[in-house]
Amino acid sequence: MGYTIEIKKPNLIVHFYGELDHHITEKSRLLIDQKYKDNNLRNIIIDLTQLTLMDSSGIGLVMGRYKLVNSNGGRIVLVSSNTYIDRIIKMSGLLKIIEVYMRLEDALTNLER
Amino acid sequence: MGYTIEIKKPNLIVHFYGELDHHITEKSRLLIDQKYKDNNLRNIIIDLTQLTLMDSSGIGLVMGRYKLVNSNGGRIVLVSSNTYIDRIIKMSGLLKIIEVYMRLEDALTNLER
Amino acid sequence: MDKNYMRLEFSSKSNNESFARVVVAAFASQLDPTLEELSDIKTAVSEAVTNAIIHGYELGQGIIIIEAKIENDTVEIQIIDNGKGIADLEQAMEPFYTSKPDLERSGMGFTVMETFMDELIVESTKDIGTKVIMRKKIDRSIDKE
Amino acid sequence: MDKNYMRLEFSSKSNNESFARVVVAAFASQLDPTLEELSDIKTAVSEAVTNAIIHGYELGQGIIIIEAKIENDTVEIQIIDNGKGIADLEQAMEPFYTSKPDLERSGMGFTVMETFMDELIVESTKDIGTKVIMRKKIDRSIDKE
Ligand SMILES: Nc1ncnc2c1ncn2[C@@H]1O[C@H](COP(=O)(O)OP(=O)(O)O)[C@@H](O)[C@H]1O
Ligand SMILES: Nc1ncnc2c1ncn2[C@@H]1O[C@H](COP(=O)(O)OP(=O)(O)O)[C@@H](O)[C@H]1O
Repeated sequence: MGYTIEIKKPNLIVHFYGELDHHITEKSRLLIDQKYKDNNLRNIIIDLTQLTLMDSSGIGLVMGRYKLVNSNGGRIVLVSSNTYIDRIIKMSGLLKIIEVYMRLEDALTNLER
Repeated sequence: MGYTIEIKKPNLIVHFYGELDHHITEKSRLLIDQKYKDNNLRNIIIDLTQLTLMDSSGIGLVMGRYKLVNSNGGRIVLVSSNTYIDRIIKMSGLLKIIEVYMRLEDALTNLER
Repeated sequence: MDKNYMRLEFSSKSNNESFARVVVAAFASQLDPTLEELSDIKTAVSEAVTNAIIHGYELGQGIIIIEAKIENDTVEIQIIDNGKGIADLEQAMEPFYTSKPDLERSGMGFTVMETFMDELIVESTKDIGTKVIMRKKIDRSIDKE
Repeated sequence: MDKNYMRLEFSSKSNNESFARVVVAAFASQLDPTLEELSDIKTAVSEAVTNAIIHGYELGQGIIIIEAKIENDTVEIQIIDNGKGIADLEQAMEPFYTSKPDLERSGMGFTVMETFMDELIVESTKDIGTKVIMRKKIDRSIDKE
């Protein structure tokens, strides 16, 4: 369980590993926001491909980052290829406002347009 | 957690997997003894190389098979290459009466002599 | 395995969320669930335990109790706290309703529990606490992954 | 993580031996033990739980309790049964002594617990039950595997 933050201007990429729950969202969200602001970035990519489990705290984390990025004129996209994770994303209604890609490269390409 | 029984006349080979505890010794010992007797075998090889944990129930299982094989003029040998398993074997005093090999082939070769 | 029982008590700390998932998964795995069934159970438990920590005890100290039973092919899991309780249960069960938007809650917890388990019952009394009862049947007739 | 607590109750069935090991290992892993330390703890827990099942409840029905505490870098584990108890504790602690040679017990259980943990305390009263208290310090200063 954990995460890494990668900066690829103008994008911030967060890679989550293992299980994304309330414990990890609380540990990660302030740092994500700070890196985003400090580096004057525009978009956030949240990479969920390495996750084995995500509960609704993860949905809350995505929504929170959506608001931040949106108010800054940027976009947030998800990368996910695990059916368990996809199910909870679908349930949450996130798909109405956020795009999900199977691969990180596709997410990056899309943000360039 | 589990085990498989292999017959290689005149030897019976028991391969244990995962964790060898009281639950598994109770599930396996009657079947081991029955296969040994039904097939008129002489020796028993207990292969512990695939184990990640063994408690003193495993020692009891080895001692019990030692008595059976001994009363039948046969030998029992162990195969072990995991330091955690080796520690408990050493503690138990089994090494005074039973030989331990690192590889199954060495055990088989030795029993042929 | 026809019947089995466990009861777990632990501190309401967020690093025990993963601990609770592991314990329930280890208990339920005696029914030989598929990976998907196990993932459903772990996710539902994660929701209920997180709620006890955040809402029940409002991130303060408390004890969370998990009782689990296996009977035939069904696992029943109860998650109990002696915390704040829920004043308006109907509202709480609504999808997207959360009393803690400031903590970035999505209001999806009960919806996830309902969707991932076969049955969900919530009993709560204000200032006394909350008990979430969930059941899931593990179908052993199908071919397992 | 400075303090943490859990208490587990479960049925005295032999298929819960592995369950008990998983639970204690998941709890203790918060101290970031080495694989060897974790293996020591799991083996010691396996011995005490097996004893409760075989000797305490003599393979009948009963409830086993595990209490575990983390304080600083030490994990304390108590394994409690309300079974038969031990009449002669001194004899019971002797290496190779077993009251159940017919069940192929080796008499090594307490010796394993003593060797693999830093501290072992056994409290027992005939016809009331047995409590095994074990402690192990997890050295976090060394480089972990
Ligand atoms: N254990 C609990 N104790 C007190 N209140 C709770 C508890 N569980 C849920 N609630 C209340 O029900 C609401 C909805 O819960 P839920 O659907 O899980 O969404 P969320 O946790 O995202 O707020 C919570 O916002 C809270 O007000
Ligand atoms: N929980 C218990 N309840 C009753 N008797 C016990 C318990 N634990 C141990 N004993 C007694 O102590 C003896 C020695 O225990 P141990 O060293 O673990 O060896 P073993 O389990 O192989 O017999 C047992 O044979 C039994 O008589």
